[in-house]
Amino acid sequence: MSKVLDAKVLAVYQVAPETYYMELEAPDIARLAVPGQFVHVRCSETQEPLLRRPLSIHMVSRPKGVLALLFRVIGKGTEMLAQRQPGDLVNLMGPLGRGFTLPLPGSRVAVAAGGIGAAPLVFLVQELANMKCQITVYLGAKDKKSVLCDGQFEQMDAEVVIATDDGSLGWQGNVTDFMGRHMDWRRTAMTYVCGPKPMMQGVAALLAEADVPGEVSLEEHMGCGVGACLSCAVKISHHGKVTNKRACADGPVFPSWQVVWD
Amino acid sequence: MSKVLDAKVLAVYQVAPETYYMELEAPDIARLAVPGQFVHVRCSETQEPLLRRPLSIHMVSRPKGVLALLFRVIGKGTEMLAQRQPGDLVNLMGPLGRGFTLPLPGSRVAVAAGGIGAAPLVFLVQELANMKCQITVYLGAKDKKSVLCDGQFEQMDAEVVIATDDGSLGWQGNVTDFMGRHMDWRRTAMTYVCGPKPMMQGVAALLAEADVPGEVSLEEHMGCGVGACLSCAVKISHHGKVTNKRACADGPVFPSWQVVWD
Amino acid sequence: MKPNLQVHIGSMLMANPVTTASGTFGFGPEYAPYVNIDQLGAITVKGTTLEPREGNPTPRLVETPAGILNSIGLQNPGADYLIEHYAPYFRELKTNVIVNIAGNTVEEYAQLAAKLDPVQGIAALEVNISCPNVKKGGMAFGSDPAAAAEVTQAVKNATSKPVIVKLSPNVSDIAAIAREVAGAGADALSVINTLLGMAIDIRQKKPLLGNIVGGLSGPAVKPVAIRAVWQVYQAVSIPIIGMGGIMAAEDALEFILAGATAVAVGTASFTNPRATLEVLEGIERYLMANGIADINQLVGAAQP
Amino acid sequence: MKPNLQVHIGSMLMANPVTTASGTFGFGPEYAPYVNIDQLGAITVKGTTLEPREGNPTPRLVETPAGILNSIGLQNPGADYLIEHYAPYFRELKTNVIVNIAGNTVEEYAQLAAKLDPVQGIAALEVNISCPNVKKGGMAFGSDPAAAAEVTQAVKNATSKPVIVKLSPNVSDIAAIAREVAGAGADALSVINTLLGMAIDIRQKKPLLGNIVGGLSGPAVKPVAIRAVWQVYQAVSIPIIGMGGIMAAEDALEFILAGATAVAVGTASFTNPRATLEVLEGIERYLMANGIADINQLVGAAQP
Ligand SMILES: Cc1cc2nc3c(=O)[nH]c(=O)nc-3n(C[C@H](O)[C@H](O)[C@H](O)COP(=O)(O)OP(=O)(O)OC[C@H]3O[C@@H](n4cnc5c(N)ncnc54)[C@H](O)[C@@H]3O)c2cc1C
Ligand SMILES: Cc1cc2nc3c(=O)[nH]c(=O)nc-3n(C[C@H](O)[C@H](O)[C@H](O)COP(=O)(O)OP(=O)(O)OC[C@H]3O[C@@H](n4cnc5c(N)ncnc54)[C@H](O)[C@@H]3O)c2cc1C
Ligand SMILES: Cc1cc2nc3c(=O)[nH]c(=O)nc-3n(C[C@H](O)[C@H](O)[C@H](O)COP(=O)(O)O)c2cc1C
Ligand SMILES: Cc1cc2nc3c(=O)[nH]c(=O)nc-3n(C[C@H](O)[C@H](O)[C@H](O)COP(=O)(O)O)c2cc1C
Ligand code: FES
Ligand code: FES
Repeated sequence: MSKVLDAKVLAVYQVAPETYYMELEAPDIARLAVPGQFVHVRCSETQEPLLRRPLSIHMVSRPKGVLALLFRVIGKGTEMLAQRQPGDLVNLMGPLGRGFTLPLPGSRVAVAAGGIGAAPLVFLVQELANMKCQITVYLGAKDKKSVLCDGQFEQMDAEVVIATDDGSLGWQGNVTDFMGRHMDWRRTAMTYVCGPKPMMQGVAALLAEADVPGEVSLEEHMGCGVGACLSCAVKISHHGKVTNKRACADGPVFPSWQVVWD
Repeated sequence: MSKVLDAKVLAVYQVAPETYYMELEAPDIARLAVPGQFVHVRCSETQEPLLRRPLSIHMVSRPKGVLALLFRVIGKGTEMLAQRQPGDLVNLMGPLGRGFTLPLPGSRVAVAAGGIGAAPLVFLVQELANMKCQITVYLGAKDKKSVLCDGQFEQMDAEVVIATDDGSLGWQGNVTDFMGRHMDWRRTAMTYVCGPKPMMQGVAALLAEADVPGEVSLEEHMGCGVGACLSCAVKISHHGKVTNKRACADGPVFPSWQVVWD
Repeated sequence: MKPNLQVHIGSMLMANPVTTASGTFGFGPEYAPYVNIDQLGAITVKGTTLEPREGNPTPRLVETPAGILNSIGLQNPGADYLIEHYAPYFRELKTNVIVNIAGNTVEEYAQLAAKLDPVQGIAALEVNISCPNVKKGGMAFGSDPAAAAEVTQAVKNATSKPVIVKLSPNVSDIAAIAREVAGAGADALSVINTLLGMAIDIRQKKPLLGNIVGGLSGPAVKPVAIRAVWQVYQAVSIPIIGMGGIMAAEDALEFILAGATAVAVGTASFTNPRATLEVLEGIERYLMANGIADINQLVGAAQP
Repeated sequence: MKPNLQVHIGSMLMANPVTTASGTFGFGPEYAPYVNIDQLGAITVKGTTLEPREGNPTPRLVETPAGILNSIGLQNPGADYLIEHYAPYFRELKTNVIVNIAGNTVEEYAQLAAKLDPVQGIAALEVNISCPNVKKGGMAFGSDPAAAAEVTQAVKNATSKPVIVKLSPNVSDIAAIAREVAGAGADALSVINTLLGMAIDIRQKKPLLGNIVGGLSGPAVKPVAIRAVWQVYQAVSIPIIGMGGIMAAEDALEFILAGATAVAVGTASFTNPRATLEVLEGIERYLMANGIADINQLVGAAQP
């Protein structure tokens, strides 16, 4: 069951341009979290900003009771969060949402990350590695400096394919193009995608074409984070009927073939 | 002319229950300030709180370009201000308002302070001492712990009479009562008063009865601080006609006999 | 001694004056991990219509200074679903459940009220004539005194449950609407729904909300809401449920002093999922600190 | 290349679209230590009445979440004093001076307009039919379309200066009022005046403002103001001066994209006395960054 609690900041540092890593002491959340879930974070102690910010659970260490976030500074909320110091308290709600569906142990899986979309996928790959899956991570970024988590993925024995827009590291181009040309879909039991919408939509199209299963993690502006306010509607097609689902409670992870992109 | 500038916090510490002393590097304001004037302070960098807070100039050191504040934590604004650390910047407008009228050099003067009302009077006594005035400070407080600035006044060779509500230091009772019983008004060229409204009103009544001059420093909720918004109206009687004056621009210091208390 | 917190909203007895604002608390279970719902005086659930509705396009939520704009557009699973899936849960709760209802026509309001009338587990109906996020009905009823009265009467005739009419602040004279609605038989009034607002994306040069306009709620609107409660209290003698920007007990007390018998916590639950209960605890502390034996003594106490 | 910032409000040419909101900038000299007033497109000065007024009891100002409530009550030295003491100063300014006028009756508005008509140094009149802080006149005119039109016509007949009518957001249908006022000959509209609000002191159990109710301004009201400008732009074709919660250039640009030809900075000057100029600088930067040669291209650009 989700909790609301004040978590102590254990560490916070910049890992890439505008991108911060934060470690928080939150055993009650770390214990329950599964990959793909998120926490809803109060970024300040005042009413500015008023709303919490949804951030994926980037990694957990259950023995240490530690939870990590990886976030990009976009606006006011993330800016304030990045300024927190070790020892400060950050109010969290979580774990929230429906995470990724795990494959059979030992499966061959693909993980596609675009930009900050890598954040939840590290936790996912942690679990997949525990399950002895054969993992290939397709990691897209703007440029070499912005490539995130490649070292972490490699440490977990995942094969890492990097694509940068400017070609400053790895393949030049985007992850979707790379996957479109090089993937052997028949040998992939499951594909997990998190990144900018066009990238997720692109990979979802490849998956649909190959008729293989995959999951995407959607983003929508959130109010409550718990399914109560219906702010975070995403269009999901189920048995041919399109209905609004709640990214926060029914997702953020959805089967790629069910998402109605617009 | 008043300035708006970011002043560096040089020191901040608690001096009494809920009462803080803050030193700021603000040569452009220190240079121009006269006793009784105030600065209009932004207590946070966000829009919460939206308005500035008026705080009297407690002391200045012109050679060092330093300005000091002495303030009580009352609500959100002062609470945030008290949390600033040395090295932080605080945005100030000032000096603002009309200060105290100084007497002839060498005059015998009385200074009456109630609680945090002592704040602007230290700057005043600095100047009066420079003018070789004979100064008696009547210093009122709730209890011994809350007596403010007595040491500073004594260092400037002012005679200090303390009155506390609970008698834990000095005379038991309030400053007004003490002055009512013990003052020799004919030997006092000028009386300066700053404190809670009932205290100022009480001393003003004594002054009126004795028919001697005095000045009080009024407080009213302020918007602009520069005379533009007419929020800070105080009722002033002038040649028998009562009109609204602006505490920020026409005051905060007014002749005690002109104030219409209600 | 513990002060009395019980209040009456029409014939509905609330153990304490705190409920939730419709649309911000789902149907209740969503917040169960954070608050024991039975400790609240009532919960007011999401706006319900006769037929299911899919609501407005996204984005549906934009943050604004000390507030949020929402344009959910009354997405809801419809009355039948509510009766089948939620009413059993409502019956298990010890607290009151207030169902917020909306329609496109007077007849729809009446039909909906009639349909919910026999449903056990529903303590009262809150009639939303003030939703800024739907084309037909909604606010149109709330800004015309005659139409507001007509809807009120139709709902009253269709149900024996207490009828609470929820007023819009987007009107020239809220007291006039309140008088009409009270005259038409409303048992209580909810004051206020959201303020009509919008926000623009200066990069994309287009409105930020999918629906262009939305409803403003949160601390930003509190001064408008307090003023509305103050005016309505002077205009009518039926109880008022005050809402709009209540983040803490101090805010709720402002509403009560202005004339609200009960209060609803809305947007605050997004910031702090325990806000409802913390408001309640704070009200109780205030009563004790001020030696007030009965919350009802405080209702309208700031009025002349 | 420097973009064109010139805009027209009726026959008044503004070198740039930024003015001050009446009542927040005094008569100009108060802010001279912080901004070079001549760099603004105009300054709009404090509401002026035929006779001097003492205004409302204090406290007149209360801070609220992201906003302030004021109840100054049109304290001002009267038209004769303005003509004698301030008009000479206005004439020395290179920028336009807009005088905000208010009255208790239609005749008073007309008399005041007639009195100011020959005064040099006054570029335009802004007719305040929306002040929430005075008993008679003020908002009463602003919430009745017929009365609003009558005042507009009377002022138009009494002056050859451009007439800007300032609308109240405290109405059910601001577009309807805008249409009437435009039909009656207004040269431009100011949108919006403050929202009627109040706040209560829970310790003293009484309203915080001496006048009980006051006008809400500041960032809190921006979404309501943007929506009002959006609606008014669709209703009329005369230019709009947008205001309500502009703290920074980004806010001003929202207003312009919604349909405002010019913008007024109010409450922001209290937080930051240089806000007016910083808004102007930010608008210019935005135009350059986006390769927009003329600010007028941006007016209403978010409209469908
Ligand atoms: C389930 C989920 C998981 C996420 N995980 C991560 C993560 O691990 N790392 C990371 O850097 N970002 C993540 N995001 C995006 C992150 O929530 C936004 O970048 C953040 O809310 C921006 O807040 P801000 O105040 O800095 O920006 P602002 O632009 O000032 O925010 C204004 C408002 O828009 C909302 N908003 C802005 N961007 C987004 C967005 N992309 N998605 C949803 N709401 C948004 C904010 O929550 C806020 O309410 C996630 C989003 C979702 C929905
Ligand atoms: C000219 C002048 C000089 C002052 N000098 C000092 C000083 O040297 N030291 C000191 O401790 N205090 C001084 N005060 C009072 C000080 O301004 C208030 O205590 C402070 O504004 C409280 O802000 P807050 O956010 O902590 O309280 P809150 O109660 O949260 O403030 C809410 C609002 O009320 C206003 N307000 C609250 N109390 C007062 C008050 N007493 N006077 C005016 N406005 C008030 C605030 O400015 C703010 O707008 C002075 C006031 C004035 C007018
Ligand atoms: C996301 C959201 C959804 C809402 N849905 C409804 C609704 O369905 N019916 C209704 O009457 N009011 C609805 N409201 C209005 C609230 O019930 C309440 O009147 C308003 O938000 C003011 O209270 P607050 O400031 O505490 O949120 C909604 C408000 C929000 C923020
Ligand atoms: C202290 C104060 C005084 C005001 N006085 C007037 C006035 O005399 N005439 C008028 O038309 N509007 C007056 N207003 C309204 C402003 O001109 C403006 O319409 C409103 O404050 C919204 O803008 P803002 O949010 O930028 O302040 C006043 C506002 C404030 C805050
Ligand atoms: S954020 Fe409230 S339902 Fe998803
Ligand atoms: S605070 Fe604005 S006139 Fe004094």
